[in-house]
Amino acid sequence: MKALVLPASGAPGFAAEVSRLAGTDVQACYACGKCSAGCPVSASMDYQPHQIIRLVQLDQKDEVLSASAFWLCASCVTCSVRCPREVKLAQVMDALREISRRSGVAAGQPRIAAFYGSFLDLVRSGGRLHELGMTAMYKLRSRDLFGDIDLGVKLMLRGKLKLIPGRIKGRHHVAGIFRRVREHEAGEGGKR
Amino acid sequence: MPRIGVFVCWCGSNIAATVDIGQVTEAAAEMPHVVCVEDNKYTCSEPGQASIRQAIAQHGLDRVVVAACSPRMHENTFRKTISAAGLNPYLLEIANIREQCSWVHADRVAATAKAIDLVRMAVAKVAQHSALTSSTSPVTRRAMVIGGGIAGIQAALDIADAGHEVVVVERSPTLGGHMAQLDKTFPTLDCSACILTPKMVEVVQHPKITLYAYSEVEKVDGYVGSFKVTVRRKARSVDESKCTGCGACWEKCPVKVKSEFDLGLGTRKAIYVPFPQAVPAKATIDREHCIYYLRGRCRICERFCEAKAIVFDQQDEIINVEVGAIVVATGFQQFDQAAYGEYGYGEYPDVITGLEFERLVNASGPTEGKIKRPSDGKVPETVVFIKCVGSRDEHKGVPYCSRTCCMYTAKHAILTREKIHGSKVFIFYMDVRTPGKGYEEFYRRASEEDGARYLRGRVSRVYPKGGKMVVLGEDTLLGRKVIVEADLVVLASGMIAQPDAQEMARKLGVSYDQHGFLTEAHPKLRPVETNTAGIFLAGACQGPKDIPDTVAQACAAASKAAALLNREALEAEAMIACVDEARCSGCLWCEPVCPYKAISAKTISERVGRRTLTRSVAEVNPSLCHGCGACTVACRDSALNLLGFTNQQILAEVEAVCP
Amino acid sequence: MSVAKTKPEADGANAAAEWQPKIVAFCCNWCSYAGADLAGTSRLQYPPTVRIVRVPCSGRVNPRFLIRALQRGADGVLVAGCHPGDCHYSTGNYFARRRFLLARRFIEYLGLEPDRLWVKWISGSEGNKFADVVREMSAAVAKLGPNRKVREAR
Amino acid sequence: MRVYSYYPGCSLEGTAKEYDYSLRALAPLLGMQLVEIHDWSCCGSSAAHATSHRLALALAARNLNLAADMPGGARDILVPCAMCYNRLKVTSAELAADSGLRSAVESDLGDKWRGAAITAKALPEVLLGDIGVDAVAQAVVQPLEGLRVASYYGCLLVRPPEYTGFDDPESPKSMDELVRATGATPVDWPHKVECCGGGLSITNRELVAGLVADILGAARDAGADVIVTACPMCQANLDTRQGLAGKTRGTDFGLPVLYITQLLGLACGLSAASLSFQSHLVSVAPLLEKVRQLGRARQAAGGEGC
Ligand SMILES: Cc1cc2nc3c(=O)[nH]c(=O)nc-3n(C[C@H](O)[C@H](O)[C@H](O)COP(=O)(O)OP(=O)(O)OC[C@H]3O[C@@H](n4cnc5c(N)ncnc54)[C@H](O)[C@@H]3O)c2cc1C
Ligand SMILES: Cc1cc2nc3c(=O)[nH]c(=O)nc-3n(C[C@H](O)[C@H](O)[C@H](O)COP(=O)(O)OP(=O)(O)OC[C@H]3O[C@@H](n4cnc5c(N)ncnc54)[C@H](O)[C@@H]3O)c2cc1C
Ligand code: SF4
Ligand code: SF4
Ligand code: SF4
Ligand code: SF4
Ligand code: SF4
Ligand code: SF4
Ligand code: SF4
Ligand code: SF4
Repeated sequence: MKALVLPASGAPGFAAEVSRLAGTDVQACYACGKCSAGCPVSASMDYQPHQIIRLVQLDQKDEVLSASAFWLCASCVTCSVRCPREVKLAQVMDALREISRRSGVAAGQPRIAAFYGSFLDLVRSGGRLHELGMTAMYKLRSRDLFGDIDLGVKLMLRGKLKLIPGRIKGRHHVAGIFRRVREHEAGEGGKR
Repeated sequence: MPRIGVFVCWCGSNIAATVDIGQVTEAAAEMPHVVCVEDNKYTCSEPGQASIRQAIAQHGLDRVVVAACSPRMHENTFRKTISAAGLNPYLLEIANIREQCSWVHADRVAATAKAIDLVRMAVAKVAQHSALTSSTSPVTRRAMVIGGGIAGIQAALDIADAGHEVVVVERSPTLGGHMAQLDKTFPTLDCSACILTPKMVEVVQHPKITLYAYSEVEKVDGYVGSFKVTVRRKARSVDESKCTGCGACWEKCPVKVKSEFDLGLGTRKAIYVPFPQAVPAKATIDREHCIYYLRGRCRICERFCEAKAIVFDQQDEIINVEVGAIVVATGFQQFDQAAYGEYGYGEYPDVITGLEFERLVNASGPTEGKIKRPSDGKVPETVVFIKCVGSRDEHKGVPYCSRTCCMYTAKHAILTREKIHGSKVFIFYMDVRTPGKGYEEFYRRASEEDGARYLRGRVSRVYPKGGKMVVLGEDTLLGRKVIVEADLVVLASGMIAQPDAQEMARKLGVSYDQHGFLTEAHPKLRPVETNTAGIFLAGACQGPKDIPDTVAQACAAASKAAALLNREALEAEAMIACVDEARCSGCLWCEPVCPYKAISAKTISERVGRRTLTRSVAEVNPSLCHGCGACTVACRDSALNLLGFTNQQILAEVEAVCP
Repeated sequence: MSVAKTKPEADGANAAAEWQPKIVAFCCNWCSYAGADLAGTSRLQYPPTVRIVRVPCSGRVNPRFLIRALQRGADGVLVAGCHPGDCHYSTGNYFARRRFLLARRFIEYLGLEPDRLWVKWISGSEGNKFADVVREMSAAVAKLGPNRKVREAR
Repeated sequence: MRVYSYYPGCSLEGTAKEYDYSLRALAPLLGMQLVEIHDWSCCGSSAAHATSHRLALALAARNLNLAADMPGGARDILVPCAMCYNRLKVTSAELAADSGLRSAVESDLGDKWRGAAITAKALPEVLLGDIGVDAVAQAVVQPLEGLRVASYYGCLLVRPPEYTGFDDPESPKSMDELVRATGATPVDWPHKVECCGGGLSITNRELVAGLVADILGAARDAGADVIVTACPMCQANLDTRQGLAGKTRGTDFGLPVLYITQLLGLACGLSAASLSFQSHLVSVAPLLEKVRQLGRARQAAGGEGC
């Protein structure tokens, strides 16, 4: 693995930005590893949760954003509730996904990004999530076409997948929320 | 013929339930020299003790055996009992038939048989007992403190405040030790000089304290309560009684040399005080550099000294001091970085030690407190600190942890970030050890508030590249190699023993560990005492420690010393070794065996026929002997014996078991 | 009288069945003697085979004492002191250690089983260990049988 | 009757519809009236909060505002879905604590924040705190004695405790108490709050199958007949991924995964049909059969005894 060249390879201010967005001080982490030890998905991650936070501490933005670990994070919050330094690591993972999405860095886990994208698209247009629609959209985006086909059929047979998407009256309000948040984020991104 | 009384205890049912007391008393009555046997329900109770006293009077007993609980429980009780009845307290023996018999055996027959054996052993031993008295010696009510760092200063002040005279011997021209070189001190970040200088001044002003600065201990004789110390007062070439510390001399002196106090980062003159607040504020001529001593001319200082204090032909002075107690506070020295060629200390000026860093940030230091690189005076932007340099490294350094460097590095990080706006601080560490009160918080402050970036791993190499120092390390938490391009590299050097610590230990007759630190008698129970009575330890001479621990230990040593000096006289151990001079061949095989240096040679004269011969024999100093008995085994001529545990007594016991 | 019962020779017929070794133990006052006391206060049971001779330090134990005990018919000798490094007198047990290595050789030279001499480090908090050592040693010495050699020679 | 605003959330319209049905059927038996929040929208869970903090807050805030506007006044919201519950709680707390964030969200909403007085409550919280375990026990007509039940809380019902706070985050007990009220035996097992990987169920099947297998294995080791949850994602995951999980371990777990409302409904005498057992992937039939047998055995024993 490549050597870290300090402070040169860091993006100054990255740690601070993540701390702000996540609402928790990443510098408080003393690298005890308790988060990684309890993380249900750490075995599948390319960087362990404590390593992610370590890279963040050292402002290693590019390397962090190229990781897939935070996309794999299941948001279970186990890490946050057990951290002795009260680092809200689950929120750090959220913040990294947010920064990654906004800065358009290729996601280490395109499928998950695709899944989130599909989910949000449906909420934006219908106000609520429509699971069948989401699954279909996700399959198209991720090209994960054949995985789970029989499961979908089973669910349909049991009446668990609603065929017709419901639409709420306030869907335009919801769409407006999406638009305003995006505009705000774009503005912020421009500033940075 | 001895007249022995045996007192067998029931201890309620504790003994009587398992041991047949009747059989024991019957058997005891048959044993040689036993003239009276009694049994008591509770021997240690007042009626029990009274019955012993009565029997002594009634039967004219001159020795007593109590068959009861462990001597560790009631030996003292019964010594007092027989003493009250007019017997020498050492004419007592205990047969332990409770802890070592009734409580560990269930079989009544076997336990009774064993109890009888134990009584027989005690009877056989006590028959050989003789009256013992412990000697007493007077106490010289004066203490000596060797070393005038914060440890010595604190100990001296405490002993003096307790009302005793104190003589402080400091080998450098000034008090203060390493603490005088520090800038701010963790964990409170108060300025070292601000808290130290008033104490230094207090030492010289204290009516009970005599300070011999620029002096060394040559020789220590005597023993607890009565040490005779020879001190060499080195010639300063300045009459201390006249010098006012005005500074006219060093202003005019033409010779500039590197200042030891500033670790070579600054300069001083050939006539100098180490630092402006030095105590005593007396000038000293460095004869190795003074032109007059080298070439026989100059004497400029003399011309400018209005006090006429310069004495070029001053000689070392030897003085003898008698003291009752000694506190050793000779401190530590920094690990020599030369071992770490890979870090380039000494080769690259921008690789410095932690102590040098202290001088760089110190407002009264060579840069007036501005952190500048030694190479070009530039203010560094990126500073790398490397911890455990020399410590925890068996290969190039010492195996132990130096205990202070984690904290002082955190302090250095805070000071760097405070003094250099926008600076970046990286700290390579193996562990962060912060076990003091408020210490972990202090370290967290360095890393959270002050933005020091801690990298877990040892640095492999430091080398220069384009005006920077490249630091090559590993972040073991990431499993990644790390390269930091630094402007200044600070090595947290370990604390090691003074170069002459072992020599000092030998002079004092105290022990030292494999690293040269002086050893305490017991790490938990006697942490400031040495194995030599009357000699106490304070500060970093005992092992690496920071100022709070140093001061705590100095206070403890002072109170131990003061308690000793408060005694009218010292009573020595009674059960000590004694030499049968008739048998002693003077070979002194016994001498090195004694852990307390209690044995020495003495010359005796005897009449052989008509001639008087003198010869050398071993002598045991009763004030020093602790009664371990090791020497008795070393003596091939059976000239040494241990009172209370003589060879005859022990063999009598053995024979009582195997009749 | 009752004392005689402890002597194996005196009991003639039962001697073989009831014979129990007799062990002389030299225990230093600060550690092993305290450990033996602790075994007592903890009511740990061990065979009634040992007789303890209290000494200030294992460094006080002259090899002559051991030899004498064996000569006089003790079946085993135990020397117990503080653990290395824990000596109350700082170095006594180091000397002891060296001496007993030599003592074992000497015993062998006399034609006795060196296993009749045991040296153990037992601290004041090791009541358990004291009891264990006595149990083990009693069993081991019992296996060697009575120390007839010197007694018969006497 | 206690009246609650009711926020079902998207899942209860789809994969978790049996949670919705069973809750609506159970509510009156326990003295609860549920008034669905008018025109509620997605709470912003998983995808939103995972990718945009502000979006997540705004989506949740919209629903809290709607609850505040309910005819009949602002009431506590009963939120059966653990994810929605978590989002609504976090949003209330963050907006209460940070006025800057509040005005940002208001600008995203294009509306004022009116949700300050609204409290979102999880189902176990309501049943234990408001209704009371005694009332639940009283409603039981068909005690489930002999049934061993593993309560699975998952992640978001009890975490993070500074926001949820009604139960111990590491060793929760609330559902176990409800289980006990039905007469069944709650089993003690170590995986009550282990994550099942729900959010990754669709995208990372194998990963999730492993997590699910661990949880099912632990429940089986504890001797559980059935797992109960109060989270649609947990239920869906443990149910739909049970086949794959079994395959990875070479076993058939055969552990039905019920909503706590389904178990309570069963004990309160609701029919299998009204509790939608047919829509589970892992068949509930053997469990129902066991409950019937236990009932019969009890009757027989009762006949002799009393
Ligand atoms: C870089 C650095 C930074 C530090 N920062 C801090 C800090 O911020 N806070 C803190 O608590 N601690 C700090 N320490 C530790 C602190 O320096 C020591 O705890 C303290 O100096 C120990 O005091 P001492 O009196 O035992 O020894 P010393 O300070 O070494 O004093 C010993 C004295 O004895 C004299 N002496 C030596 N041998 C003889 C002899 N044979 N005869 C007569 N005199 C003799 C010496 O000349 C000296 O004056 C730091 C240490 C270092 C190296
Ligand atoms: C698990 C563990 C292992 C340890 N192992 C070691 C070790 O191996 N080595 C080592 O050096 N240290 C060890 N320690 C540390 C050691 O226990 C402490 O350093 C030591 O006990 C402190 O002694 P103390 O007298 O200050 O306090 P304590 O031992 O707490 O004694 C305080 C006493 O004061 C009494 N007391 C309290 N309040 C009052 C009151 N208001 N009025 C009257 N009496 C009161 C208490 O009843 C108690 O008897 C260990 C500690 C722990 C927890
Ligand atoms: S548990 Fe907390 S302190 Fe420990 S490594 Fe994880 S984030 Fe850092
Ligand atoms: S929240 Fe994410 S990083 Fe934290 S333990 Fe859960 S899965 Fe792992
Ligand atoms: S002397 Fe010892 S054995 Fe006798 S009663 Fe007192 S405590 Fe018990
Ligand atoms: S030696 Fe003389 S000139 Fe120098 S400081 Fe002392 S008094 Fe002043
Ligand atoms: S005599 Fe020596 S000390 Fe004095 S001024 Fe000259 S060089 Fe300096
Ligand atoms: S105190 Fe810290 S830096 Fe110093 S030796 Fe110990 S661990 Fe290393
Ligand atoms: S006492 Fe013994 S060992 Fe010591 S000098 Fe005399 S003969 Fe030698
Ligand atoms: S008995 Fe011990 S302390 Fe005393 S002189 Fe002999 S060896 Fe030294």
